[in-house]
Amino acid sequence: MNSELSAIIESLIFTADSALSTDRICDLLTEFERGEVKSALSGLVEYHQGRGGGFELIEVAGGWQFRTRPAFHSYITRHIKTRAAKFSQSALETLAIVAYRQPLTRAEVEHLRGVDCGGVLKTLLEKHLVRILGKKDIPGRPLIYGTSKEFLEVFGLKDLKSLPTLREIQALGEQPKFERQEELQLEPDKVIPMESYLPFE
Amino acid sequence: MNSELSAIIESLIFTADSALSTDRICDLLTEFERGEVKSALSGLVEYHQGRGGGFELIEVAGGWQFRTRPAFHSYITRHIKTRAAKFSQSALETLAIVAYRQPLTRAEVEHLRGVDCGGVLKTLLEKHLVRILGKKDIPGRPLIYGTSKEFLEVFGLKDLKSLPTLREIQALGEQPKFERQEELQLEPDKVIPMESYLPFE
Amino acid sequence: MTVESHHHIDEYLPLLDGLHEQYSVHLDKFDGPLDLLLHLIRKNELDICDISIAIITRQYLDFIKAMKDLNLEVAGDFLVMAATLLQIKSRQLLPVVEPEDQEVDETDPREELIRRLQEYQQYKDAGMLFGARALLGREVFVRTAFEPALVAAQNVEGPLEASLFELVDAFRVLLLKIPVETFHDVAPGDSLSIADCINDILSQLQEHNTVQFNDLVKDELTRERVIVTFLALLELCRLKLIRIFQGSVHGSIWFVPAVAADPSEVINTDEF
Repeated sequence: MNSELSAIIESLIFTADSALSTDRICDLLTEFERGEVKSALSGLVEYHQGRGGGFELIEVAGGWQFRTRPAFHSYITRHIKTRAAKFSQSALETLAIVAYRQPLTRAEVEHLRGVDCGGVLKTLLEKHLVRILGKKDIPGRPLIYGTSKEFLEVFGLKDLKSLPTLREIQALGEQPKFERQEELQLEPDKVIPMESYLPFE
Repeated sequence: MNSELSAIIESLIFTADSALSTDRICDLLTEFERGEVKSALSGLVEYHQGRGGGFELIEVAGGWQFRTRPAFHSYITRHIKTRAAKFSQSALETLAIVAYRQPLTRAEVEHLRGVDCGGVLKTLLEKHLVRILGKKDIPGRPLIYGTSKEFLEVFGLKDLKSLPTLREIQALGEQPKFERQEELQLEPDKVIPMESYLPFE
Repeated sequence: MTVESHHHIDEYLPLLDGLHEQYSVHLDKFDGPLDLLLHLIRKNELDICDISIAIITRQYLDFIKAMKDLNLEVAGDFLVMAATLLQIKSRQLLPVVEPEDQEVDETDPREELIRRLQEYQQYKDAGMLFGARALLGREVFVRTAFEPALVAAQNVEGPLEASLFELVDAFRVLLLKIPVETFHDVAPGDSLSIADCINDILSQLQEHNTVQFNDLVKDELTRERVIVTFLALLELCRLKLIRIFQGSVHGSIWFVPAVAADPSEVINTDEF
């Protein structure tokens, strides 16, 4: 591993104000081969994971970003005002529907939820978690919605494919029928193979 | 060296928006001795200096801060100078007017915004988001503006017809009273074990 | 089982208590009729695939009645579901009159509702999973400090970034500040508008230097489309944005942009 290159990449990611994609890093560092950059990146991820520091290198929203380890949030919030990351149940539900069913229209969201969703959609648009993709080619040309890059960032997802499939979610729901209400605990050892992650069946 | 404490201190310094003084760190971490904190800090400085990464822990302005190593500034500025910028409010407003009211002249844009728009229009022309469609056949023959193909690309639009109309956005806001709801409050002291943080991995 | 016991309004009072103090009513934790139904199914320990419509319907109606008794506004969506439940219930009650008739009513009238409930349950669970993640700004944080050496470095040639919603919203906010009469609606209604058509033509002229009239209408050769397209062309011509040519009498009409837009040239000469 080229350690000079690793250090340069670290400095780039460290100072960027949002996740930096591999493509972008390669564009900036034209003097290095793409292969070199990629192997330096995976070396860095491993290194930061292994050292057990206060932050780690995470792949999120199609890019790389240093993020604090969740275990320390109670210390961090002692001096940082938490950005409004409060979600109502209906906001989360609507977001889930948009995430799994995108691209879709408001009417489709409302059919699935059985309730008017204009207000929730507007809030999600304002929070930049949902975005307008365009208009559907059907009478009335309704707006179509999808999730945004911010959605991936906020929920710490590498890409949409890393969402669990609906089938997996259903399987979770079928286990404890009545106790499931409050906290959905997942077995930590349940490893789902990457290939099965296609959420859009 | 208490490595848990070191990691906590790292996460605090990492997330602080300015240099964090030793006193401040001690105030935040009342469960640790001042001596422990100090030795953890000097341990961290040494560690980051020794590892030769892209950034190090520096004491500046009476506090601690992670800073990139000066040797890498030329790489970092490459990124800063060419990254995507957010639209300024005036650029966004002007672009919105051009998009929704095209074809129109500068005077018409200024009438709507109530301020001089020459500079903003020029910037938008230079960024190729707005283009000149022709000249209006009135005294002075003012230029007529419209949006460009690049505009459609930036906003991911198939064509101008796919622009959402105001009516559509306003319709979202007209929510029935019952849909306005409270945010789901999280108990502040609810500590979730590490494993449940990443439910999908 | 207590399901057959009477469901007096008192049973719901604790649940609804305090709600009516809020100026806007949200049915406690129920995010719509499907959510309420799921709650009732769970409460009665019913199998979602084999719900007793009789029990569920009664409890659902009791609930709505309790809301009304408390002078709470019941959302239309909840009433629609009440009607659906009653319809299913009545279909179940109807005797199968002629058994030898084709098996028209073979399907379970609950089927559609069960399918919706199951699907809704999935998204509800997915939403819970989303909410249980380590969220940026809640459990996970990124760096916020900017290095002084870099603050000075300004973005000069980079692209701009904004979302469509921001664009519309900027326009919406702007319009709020402006007296109404200044505005004509560019795209009224859903029918063919000249404004849309002008935009269409402008888009096409960005990609091609010349466009034929026939190409504009070939996808939708209706009287309305031809007239509107023609009017749009006249308007564009009046604005001197295009030049129209016709090869011969009754020949094809084609047009080109009136100005080959090279902004740098024009900007310096007049406006700025």
